[in-house]
Amino acid sequence: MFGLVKGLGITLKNMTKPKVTYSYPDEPLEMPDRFRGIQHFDPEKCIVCNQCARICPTDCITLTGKKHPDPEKKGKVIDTYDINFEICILCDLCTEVCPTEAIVMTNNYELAVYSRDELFKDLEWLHNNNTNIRVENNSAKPKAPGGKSS
Amino acid sequence: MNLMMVVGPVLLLFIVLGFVTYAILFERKVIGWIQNRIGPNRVGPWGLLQTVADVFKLLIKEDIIPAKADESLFRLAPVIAFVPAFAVLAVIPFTEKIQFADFAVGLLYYMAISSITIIGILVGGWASNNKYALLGGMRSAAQMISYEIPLVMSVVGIIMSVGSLNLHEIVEAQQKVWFIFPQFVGFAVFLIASISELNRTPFDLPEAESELVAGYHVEYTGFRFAFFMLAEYVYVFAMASLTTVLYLGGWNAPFGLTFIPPIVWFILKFSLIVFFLFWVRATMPRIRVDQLMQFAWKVLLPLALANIFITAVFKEIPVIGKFY
Amino acid sequence: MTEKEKRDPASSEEAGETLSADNRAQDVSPKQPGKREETDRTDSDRPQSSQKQEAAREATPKTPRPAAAGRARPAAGARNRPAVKKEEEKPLEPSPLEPVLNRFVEIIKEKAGAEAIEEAYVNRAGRHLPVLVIKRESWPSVAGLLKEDPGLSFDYVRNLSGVDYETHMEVVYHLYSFAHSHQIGIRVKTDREESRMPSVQHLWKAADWNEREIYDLLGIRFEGHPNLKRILMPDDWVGHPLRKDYEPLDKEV
Amino acid sequence: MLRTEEMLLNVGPQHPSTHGVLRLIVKIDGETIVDAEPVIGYLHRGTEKLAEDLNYTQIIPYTDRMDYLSAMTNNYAIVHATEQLMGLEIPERAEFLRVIVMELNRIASHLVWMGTYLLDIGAMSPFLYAFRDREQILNLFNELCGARITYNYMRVGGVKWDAPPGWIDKVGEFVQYMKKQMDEYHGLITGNEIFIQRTKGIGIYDRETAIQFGLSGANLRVTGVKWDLRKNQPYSIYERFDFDVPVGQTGDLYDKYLCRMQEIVESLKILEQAVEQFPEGGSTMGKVPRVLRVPEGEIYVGIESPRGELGCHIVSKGKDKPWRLKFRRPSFYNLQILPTLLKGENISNLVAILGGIDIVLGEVDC
Repeated sequence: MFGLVKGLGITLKNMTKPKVTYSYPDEPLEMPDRFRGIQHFDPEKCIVCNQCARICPTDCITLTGKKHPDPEKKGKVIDTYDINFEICILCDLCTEVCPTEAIVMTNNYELAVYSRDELFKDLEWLHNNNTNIRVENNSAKPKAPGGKSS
Repeated sequence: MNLMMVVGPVLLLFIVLGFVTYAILFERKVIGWIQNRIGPNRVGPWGLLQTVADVFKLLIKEDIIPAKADESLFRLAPVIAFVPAFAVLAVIPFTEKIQFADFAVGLLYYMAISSITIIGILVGGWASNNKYALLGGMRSAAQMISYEIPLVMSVVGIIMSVGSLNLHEIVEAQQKVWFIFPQFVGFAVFLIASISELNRTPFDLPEAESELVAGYHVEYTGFRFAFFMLAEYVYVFAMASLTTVLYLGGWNAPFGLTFIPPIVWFILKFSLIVFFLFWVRATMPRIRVDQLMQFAWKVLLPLALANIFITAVFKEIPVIGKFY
Repeated sequence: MTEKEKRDPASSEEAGETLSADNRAQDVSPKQPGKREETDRTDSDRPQSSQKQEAAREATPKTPRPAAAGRARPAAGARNRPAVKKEEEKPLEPSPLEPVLNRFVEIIKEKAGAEAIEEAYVNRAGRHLPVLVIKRESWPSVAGLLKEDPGLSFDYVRNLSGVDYETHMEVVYHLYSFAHSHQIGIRVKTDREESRMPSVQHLWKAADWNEREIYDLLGIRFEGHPNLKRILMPDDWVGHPLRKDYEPLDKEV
Repeated sequence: MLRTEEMLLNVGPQHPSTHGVLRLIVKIDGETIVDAEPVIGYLHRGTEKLAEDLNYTQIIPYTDRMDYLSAMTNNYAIVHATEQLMGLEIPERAEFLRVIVMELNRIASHLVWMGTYLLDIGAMSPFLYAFRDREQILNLFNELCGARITYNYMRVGGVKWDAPPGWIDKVGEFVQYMKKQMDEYHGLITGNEIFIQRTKGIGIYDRETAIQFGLSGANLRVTGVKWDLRKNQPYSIYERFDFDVPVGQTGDLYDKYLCRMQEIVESLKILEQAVEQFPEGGSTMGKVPRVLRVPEGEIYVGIESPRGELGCHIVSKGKDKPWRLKFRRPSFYNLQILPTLLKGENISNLVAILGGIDIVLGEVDC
């Protein structure tokens, strides 16, 4: 009988403890800096090396490059860049292999949409998704000499 | 006079419906606080309209009757479950003057009418032609019958002390000493048996979510489901008020503080019991069916009989006899 | 598929073991039990050869366990890239579990006949697991032996998996014995087309569902299994998905 | 004798207490179970087939989704097997980070088990308390690797992220907080007479049956077999920490509850020592070639996940993609014993026994 009474005592004590729930829809929920949210894409930095499309486990990145507009510069410029968020699992491998940190994760996670075809994000949308971009990136971009060896 | 005969019950019905809506909300809030969360606060200020929204949702929900269900019994079951719950309130003396029917066998009337609900639940479980509902119905029939007896037996102690079944007189007999003190064993048995009558945790076997999905009301949707929930909470109202009347001295003020009106005392004691029911629901795990049966027949019943025996013996002893 | 391996990995590894040993020098410098620092690795032609930390334990008598069950390994399991196989490497220092392997081989040879065992070697990468390749015909008797023989008494199935080598199919058992606390790896080969395998469900109950899963995914029929039907795929599924020649329903995925 | 008729009852795949999409076809006579046959495969995603044309780094996000309650141990299983096959050297700091995150994940997984187990038995509040404490662990993981459930944190050769500044002290604080919380759980549940009645003496099996069925983890230790891979076949740096392996006597459900709660306390002990001995400097990633070419060979490595022995059997033909990857999933083995345990029990016990063996369907169906 005493176990039950002790249990009742504990639940009563818990009634007085502060509440731990977030009131999410009213106040936005901040995520820590390293949070893997929706990607942000920066076309200038991209060198169309296709590394991200190759590493993606679910092959949801499709990109096409085109010749550099002014003749004397060689190399390619990104033309279209789409991520299919129906199957993207936000595993952060693409930002890891990108040599120029062209694609970076942000802390936004609101991805709910009313129709599936809104989930095909193109270059322009990814570029505008530039709020609270991740500060500390763990990408293949060569660190400044003497930087943290990681 | 006959105007009061009509307006009174309608008024009581509204009070009870009001109680039910805010009891559901209060329960969800209390269990929320116990579990370190806020409880419903989205609909209306501090969530006050939450239950109203739920009832409205149930009203506009599609009312499905399973194809292979036994049509007429399926419709009748919620009615059989709800009507006794409300009919039982006629006999409860809220205060000196507020009582709908003051007849000599009030307590017997309460016990008899309240056991009709078992039939409602059994018919509901059987008619919905669903295995889970059938199991739920069987369990609740076995549980209610086996807990009806200790419930009644535990009250015999009070009847012997007061010498009458009239609830009004029972409350008057508790002017000086509430029956909870001399009849404490009876009170304990009564409380446990009443929790089991209400099908609430730790005895909520008929609608054990984790085992039978939802027990007897698994196939009920829309307003029929609301009727079953209504019946359950009106019974909470009835059982809590009966406990207050029998053991906590109805409208009598403790230690003579009579400047507070009796109805307020009644409400205070009543909500204490209701809070205790919610509090137990948030803490206790569920008992197994066979343990439930053994507990009723091998623990509660002997305790109730022992209580009767002790009351009889104490009545004869001159000094403390007057308390009994 | 790249040009077909002339020998499947197991035997080539075994050849690597006994015929030629790589020229890596292994210095097993004794270490204090608690302290663990980078042992000096001699550079060799293999990019990743290195000393595992466990080497320290093998040298120090700290762990009460008998050497036979010792986990230590003098050299990492990585071997030469198959392409550039130099023959004149120094033979690997015999793995501490060699005697254990030989004991298993003797017991089985003497009790289940000499031809039961096709190959026996120590899998260095896998913490020196003694591995036997058993003929399919004599597998039921050897399995019974492994379970009942007091010297072996393997009563715990740690893992049971099917592998499709395109040239043949194979079922791999990893067994452990609580009595002697030693473990063994068994590989039984069967041909690809109508692949059959004697079931060991009567010896170890754990094998029941595993055999059903291997049948479901690889199509190896286990004779003697009470209810050999699909466990993961829907019952009316056609084909066995894990086979290399399985063409998926919708190529797009 | 009254002629009774047996009834087939479908428990699941959508049922509140099957912890995922498990379907149990139960033949019951009244309330006693005559025969139960589990039907699995509703969550089969063919990870092993997919893995055959993914390179090793790409497989890691898939392993998060196998045992979704302890994704760190899944990551570690495949990463450890690959490193073992390649004979790679893992830097000190990475080993410590791995042990810390795995033990945190073990505590989170046991908390989920305890919460849902009490919910099956009928008590509502412990579920919320367990998730309140687990939330703190998830926040720690969110700060470390950016995700709460699917971490994708480990890489072949080390770990992806170093601990952010102050993270290790937060782990230390959590350990102190959790120790106080354990008394609350013991007060609320361990002494509760109804809980004892519901779990003592139910679902008992002896040592031989457990070994016969290849059970592992708490299900095996509860019958008295002291078999914990962190102790018996030590991997990573588990030898440096002293912790003991809780073992039950009777093998009933109450013992399982006590064993798992004691395992949380042991993990807290490991965490405390790991935080103490955490190295200052050191890199988090060993020397790993850009394109992982795993040498030819075959390997089976088992590690101790919260549910039992999680093994990874890799057959590699020297390419950067595994030729065959097989996971030894503890829940798949632990579920096999359910039919024999359920014979003669009743429905309420079915739920308690099923909750007791602690299965996760993502892992059973793989």
